[in-house]
Amino acid sequence: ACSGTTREDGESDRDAGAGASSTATADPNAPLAEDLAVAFLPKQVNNPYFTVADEGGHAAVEEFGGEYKEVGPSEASASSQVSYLNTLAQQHTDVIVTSANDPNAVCGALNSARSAGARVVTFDSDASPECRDLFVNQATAEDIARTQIELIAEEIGGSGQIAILSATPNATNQNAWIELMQQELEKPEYAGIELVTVAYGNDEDEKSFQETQGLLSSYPDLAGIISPTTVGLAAAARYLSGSEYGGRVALTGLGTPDQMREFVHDGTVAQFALWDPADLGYLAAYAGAALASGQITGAEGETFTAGELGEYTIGADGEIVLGPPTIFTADNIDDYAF
Amino acid sequence: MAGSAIAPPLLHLRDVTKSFGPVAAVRGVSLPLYPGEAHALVGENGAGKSTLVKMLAGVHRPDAGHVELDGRPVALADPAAARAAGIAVIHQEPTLFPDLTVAENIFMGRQPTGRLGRIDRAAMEGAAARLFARLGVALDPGRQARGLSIADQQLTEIAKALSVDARVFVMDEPTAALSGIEAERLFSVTRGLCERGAAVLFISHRFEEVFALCRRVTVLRDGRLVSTGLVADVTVDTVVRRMVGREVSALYPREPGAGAARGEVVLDVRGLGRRGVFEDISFTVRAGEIVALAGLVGAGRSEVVRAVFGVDRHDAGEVRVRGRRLPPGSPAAAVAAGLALVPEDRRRQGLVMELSVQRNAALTRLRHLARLGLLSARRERRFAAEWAGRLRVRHGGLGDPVGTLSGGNQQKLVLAKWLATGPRVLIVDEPTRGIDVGSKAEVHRIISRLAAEGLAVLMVSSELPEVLGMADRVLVMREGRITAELPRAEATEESVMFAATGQREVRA
Amino acid sequence: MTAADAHSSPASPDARAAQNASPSPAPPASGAPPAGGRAPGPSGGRRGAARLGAARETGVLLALLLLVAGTTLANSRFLSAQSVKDILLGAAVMVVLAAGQTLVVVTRNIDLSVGSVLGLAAFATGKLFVAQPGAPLPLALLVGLALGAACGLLNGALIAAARVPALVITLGTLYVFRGLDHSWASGEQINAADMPHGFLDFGTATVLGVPVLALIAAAVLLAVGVFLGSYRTGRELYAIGSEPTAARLSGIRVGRRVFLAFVISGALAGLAGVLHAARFGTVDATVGTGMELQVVAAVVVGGVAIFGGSGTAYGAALGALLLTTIGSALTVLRVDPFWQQAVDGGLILAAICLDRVLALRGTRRARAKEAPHGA
Amino acid sequence: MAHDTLYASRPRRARRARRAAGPGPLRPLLRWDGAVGLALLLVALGAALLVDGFATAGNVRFLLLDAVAVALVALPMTLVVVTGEIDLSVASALGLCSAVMGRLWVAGLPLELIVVLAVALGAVLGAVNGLFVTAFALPSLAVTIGTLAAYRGLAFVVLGDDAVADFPFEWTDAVAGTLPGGAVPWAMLLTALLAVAFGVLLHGTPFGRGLYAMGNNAEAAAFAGIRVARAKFWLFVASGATSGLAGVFWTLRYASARADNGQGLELSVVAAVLLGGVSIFGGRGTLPGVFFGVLLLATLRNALQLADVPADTLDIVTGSLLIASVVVPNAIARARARPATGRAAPAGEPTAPPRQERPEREDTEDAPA
Ligand SMILES: Nc1ncnc2c1ncn2[C@@H]1O[C@H](COP(=O)(O)OP(=O)(O)OP(=O)(O)O)[C@@H](O)[C@H]1O
Ligand SMILES: Nc1ncnc2c1ncn2[C@@H]1O[C@H](COP(=O)(O)OP(=O)(O)OP(=O)(O)O)[C@@H](O)[C@H]1O
Ligand SMILES: [Mg+2]
Ligand SMILES: [Mg+2]
Repeated sequence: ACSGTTREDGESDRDAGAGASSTATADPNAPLAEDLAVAFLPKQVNNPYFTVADEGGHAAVEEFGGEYKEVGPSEASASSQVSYLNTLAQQHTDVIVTSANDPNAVCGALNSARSAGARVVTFDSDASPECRDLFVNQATAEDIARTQIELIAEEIGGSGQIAILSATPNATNQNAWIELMQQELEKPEYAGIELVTVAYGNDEDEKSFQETQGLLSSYPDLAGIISPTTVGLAAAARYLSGSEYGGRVALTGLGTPDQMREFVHDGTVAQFALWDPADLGYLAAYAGAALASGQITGAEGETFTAGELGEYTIGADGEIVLGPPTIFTADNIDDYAF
Repeated sequence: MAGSAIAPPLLHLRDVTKSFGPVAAVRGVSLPLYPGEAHALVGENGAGKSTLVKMLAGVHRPDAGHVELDGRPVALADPAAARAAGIAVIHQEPTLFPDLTVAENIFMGRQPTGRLGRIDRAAMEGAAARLFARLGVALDPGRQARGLSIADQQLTEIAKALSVDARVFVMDEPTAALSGIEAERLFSVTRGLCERGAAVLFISHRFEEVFALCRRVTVLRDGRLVSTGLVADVTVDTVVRRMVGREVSALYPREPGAGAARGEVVLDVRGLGRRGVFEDISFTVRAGEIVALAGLVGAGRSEVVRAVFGVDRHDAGEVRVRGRRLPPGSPAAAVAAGLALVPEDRRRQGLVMELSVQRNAALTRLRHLARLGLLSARRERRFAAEWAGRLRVRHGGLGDPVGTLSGGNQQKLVLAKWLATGPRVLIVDEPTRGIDVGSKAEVHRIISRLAAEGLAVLMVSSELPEVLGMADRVLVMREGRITAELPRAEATEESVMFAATGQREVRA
Repeated sequence: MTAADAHSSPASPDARAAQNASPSPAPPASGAPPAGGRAPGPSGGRRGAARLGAARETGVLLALLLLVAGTTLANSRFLSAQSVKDILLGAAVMVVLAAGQTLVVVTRNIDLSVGSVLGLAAFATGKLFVAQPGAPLPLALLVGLALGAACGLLNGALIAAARVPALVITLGTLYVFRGLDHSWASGEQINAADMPHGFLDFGTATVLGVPVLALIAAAVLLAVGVFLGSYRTGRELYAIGSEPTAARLSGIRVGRRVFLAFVISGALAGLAGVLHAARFGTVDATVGTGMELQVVAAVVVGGVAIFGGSGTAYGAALGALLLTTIGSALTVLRVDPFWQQAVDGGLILAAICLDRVLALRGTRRARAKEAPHGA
Repeated sequence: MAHDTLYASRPRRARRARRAAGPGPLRPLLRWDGAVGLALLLVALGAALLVDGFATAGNVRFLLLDAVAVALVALPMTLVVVTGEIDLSVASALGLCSAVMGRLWVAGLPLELIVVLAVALGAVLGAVNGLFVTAFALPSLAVTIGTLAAYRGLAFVVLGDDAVADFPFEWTDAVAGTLPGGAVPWAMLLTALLAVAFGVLLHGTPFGRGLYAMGNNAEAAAFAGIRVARAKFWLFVASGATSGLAGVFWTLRYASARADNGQGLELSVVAAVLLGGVSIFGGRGTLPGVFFGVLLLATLRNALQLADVPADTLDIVTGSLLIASVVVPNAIARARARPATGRAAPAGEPTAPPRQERPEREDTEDAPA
């Protein structure tokens, strides 16, 4: 799960009414149920990333003949998500696929929905494990962290100062990755690389601009920046391409090909990574359908088939990993559109 | 005055009628204004004078009847239209822009412009300064209008009207806040306007002004025209009788020595000072005594009483009420100690215009009207009705916003609200500003009676006859200091004016 | 600032309220009554008023200079050409918005929908380039202006025709415009690759080292400043904000003027949207979210009285510059990110307090000078 | 007092005047609160008939739980806005109290004590606002925009990116618990009781009367001996304390103490207060109106969500409702005024006081061409 969100993750008191399924047995050969009502509840609707992911989910639901809908708040807040979860519970939704704004705050509502018969799959950003059935992880945090360190090391020639431009200081994913990146940097092959600071652009263009600028003036010898967030990476790229630093400071991180195409072509960014969000949604939808159809219960080691993506195995804590991130460069970027 | 009765009227109101809901403010009034003469409009408070003015100003549209200019009907749809038709209006209540300079207030929308249509500030301030020179006042055109005293506001309004190149001047109680000197200057300017062929409609509750300035006088009662004719044909008494519909008892009903039964010192002001405004103000007021604070406009009288009451802070000195020192800057403490202040600016300081008559009346007595901390609407209503009745406040209903009352009736309501507190010291600042003769006599009688009953009264007034007629003792202020203290016997127009101006030869 | 302020205002809360109450709740500085401009010296009050007016902007300017000086001491690169250019670029959008907001605020109104209008215009710009990759730059600017003006038109029409408080209407249209933006975009994002190079270069181009965006903002500011300061219509806006009743009585077409202010504010928000798109190269439906409060903060910090009637566009622009610079300075000083927002809020408070103290000082000195007998 | 002559009563006049007064102070109450209450009733009825799953105990419970925080904060906000001020820092104060609550829980304090401390902290935060607004005479809009940033920032300073989530089950469960029947949460009942208390304070006491007076004309209120600054100061304290309480509720309801709790709530509160008929310029509005306004917004949102209306449409509906809430009554008032020709002009113009940009009382002249 995502680390570091609770002071004392402690024994949870709150899975009381939930998870009747955990005692049931899986029937790997059960057919996918017809007419499943599948609802996608992203952190925030109309967020381009989730729009792509949910469209992937939509495609999956069409494939197995379910009923798809996307609901969610227009601002990324846990309380509005709770309100939507309650609504979904009232509507007797079969499968809820969600990305949690706050792993704990949505817990009660998720469990209520599960008591009302819904199966809950989280994707992108997990809720506390005891209040969901499965978590579809885009890539393991270790993979993500390692990939980005590898990319930046290659860019700056293995030594020099680097900085991280993250989203908000309390973004769960980002913090988990940053922690792992710091561990990764302790490896001997990266001895020449010094992580000087972590800046937070709050996933706002303006703030990310300002932070990038601040990094560059505070650390004149900065060789590279990692921005493990799409908004931050695009903003930093745009800033670099329009300033005197363009081409002198390396930049990589997580971004979408559409956003980065311009900057890869103009040489500001040589390479960056991401998974295909559509695949993520697609996999989450199939995982939910498999749960609802009784193919799986969420226990470690169970397997199911996610349409054209093939077979997946459930890992520890009910986690499914989409796969290693894709690396985009000038050579392959034009093959992708999302 | 060059007007001749044969000339056709410049402006003619024909059978105009205006009601506000159930209140018929003006009913079928016809009024001709002839070029070259001043026409007085008199009537009790609430008779409909200001409503008539507002129809000329384009603020209200008549429900029936119309206005003719040069014999042709004109539609005065809004204030801009009225101005375009050559009508300049001084409203009863000054309405200035507090954030703008005095000069800008005067020329708003008509500022002189220079290159590229940009405003020429120097020219504008020069023009304003010339206007003030004509009125004989030293008001700085470049200062902000915020903080101008009521009199200065009124003077600015006058300057604004004069700055318009108008043929008809409508003046709604322009002198209410002015002392004799400024009023006299206004009259000479007005006579000049008449000589140039302008028509003037002049409203005042002071008959000496009406008789000194106007050629014709029209009397309104309850929105109806009672009489109209030449001033030469009437006397003050006939006009008053027509206005009020009955005989009015004497003004200033205070016999010499009425306050003989003076009690202990109730209000004791020692060395009071506020930097830049007034300094070293010391006086006492005894129970049963009426002390007047006289002086020219801007002498600082209002500032002193505001500081005594605690709405302004003073930098020096102290105020004691029956020996107990008042904490500075706390009107609430002053009220608790038995002080009441009827302020000079009723719109800003005296009343809350959006609230109803009832709520305004009860505002100072809320704690007494509450039982167990809760107010009862019934008690409040009874209380308000009682006090509105005592001061003969004319209003449509107790639930109506107080802004719908006529100016004089608003003033009476402010008095009512403070008398209701049963104060030990009553401070009144221009208590009869804008009040008609009948009510004025009533107010004077009330104040005298209260004094006779042991109340200590401190009265600020710019009306010298009122000061001389009412006061047991007159304190005169000039430029922020007390320059004379005159017992009733020594207080004359001469002596007061001398102390107020420092010059011997001034006529009030 | 606390001590100084407390010292300069010995009044009990009650008396203070009384002093400041007329005729509208006291905005910073304007609540202090300038002492009488009567007999003692006609020009005293005038000079006092002028000094007061100056003090308004001086306060903000002083705060700005202190901030820049302090930050530069800590990190000399804060004043490097690139850094100054960045600050100017960052402030450009805000200055345009602040100039528009000033027009509205001096009329005792407020436009909370600017953030949403900016977002809508930015997205429209993106859409325009997606549909017409060859569209010329002036066309984009025109589209932004026109779209913004249309939004302002709606605001203005509702406010002026229906005679209802602007805060309610624009809070409503804040939601409505944003909702429209979201429906239109439905999750789409327009990226740098979708926009022509000419447009993107426009976002970073400089003339003699000064960013073009900043020049545009300066031109807008100058136009608004001169309009407000020296034209009849501009002065009428102040009159309306100072005393709406009196404005109507003196024949000012209040409805039309307020309407005009909203249309201009909307148009400038639209323009700001285009500038925003040019600068960041990425737009989606969330652009400009929450910007309205920043703009209002900038305007208020810049000494524009929130209850109308006083303040200048230049002050508001200084306020915008100050707030942007605070953001940059905190970043450059590498203030702990968790502390940044707290410090930001504290600095806003400090700035308005400083403004207040300077204003009070000004009045006190003016009053002392006019004391009757040289007291 | 000895002035019996003047102070003797005149019953006949009094009675006549009373009759003339009509329903007086009740009139606005009937008009506006009634309208919002009616709208609430209609929306609820319509939703019950048309939207599946709306009229269930479970749904009503969620609806009311979602409304509690906004309702709580809206109560003192109503009073604050009636005096002509505004407090935009409420949501940040809520967040800071929530963050501190989490920090204290981690430190091992008993929850009873923490709740008290959180509310007390809220009061202190409110007092800071009050001090800036009254003693330093700064505009509350500016001050609370500043503290909006400052308090939220402090919340992050206190708790950083952590979330504290291990509050005891009894507490988190109790907060979401309901009265017998399962529809009405205890929390909402308490909020309603608090609303009654604030309502009586505003509408039935001298203190409340004074708030209207100062909202309309602070100078006249001060001249009448009302302690304007003191009243405002305590209202800001009340606003802060209630935000603290809302912070406690929020933390336990979502079992999560976080620095960003309640972000953006201030606009919802202001929207509800305005919808409830409170004039943003002060001096007008009623508490029942606001309470109904909060419930109306919550009900509408819930019903539309159940009906699968997308979020952007929801925003458009909320915004339009807000606009309609001021435009429609104004249009009706004007339409009603037109036949009786006389009503064309506003009350007392030009004698009306400066701040009179009110709906309903505006005149018709000078509309834009
Ligand atoms: N806007 C209004 N709404 C309702 N009633 C009004 C309005 N304006 C005036 N009235 C009423 O019309 C009547 C005439 O008022 P008006 O102001 O014309 O009196 P006035 O003769 O000027 O009195 P005063 O000498 O006191 O100034 C009064 O009864 C007043 O209450
Ligand atoms: N609130 C205020 N702020 C600043 N200056 C003021 C204020 N009120 C009055 N003044 C100025 O103080 C001086 C004294 O005014 P004050 O009102 O006390 O005079 P007054 O003797 O009562 O005369 P008036 O007949 O005009 O009321 C005047 O120059 C006036 O312009
Ligand atoms: Mg009148
Ligand atoms: Mg006076």
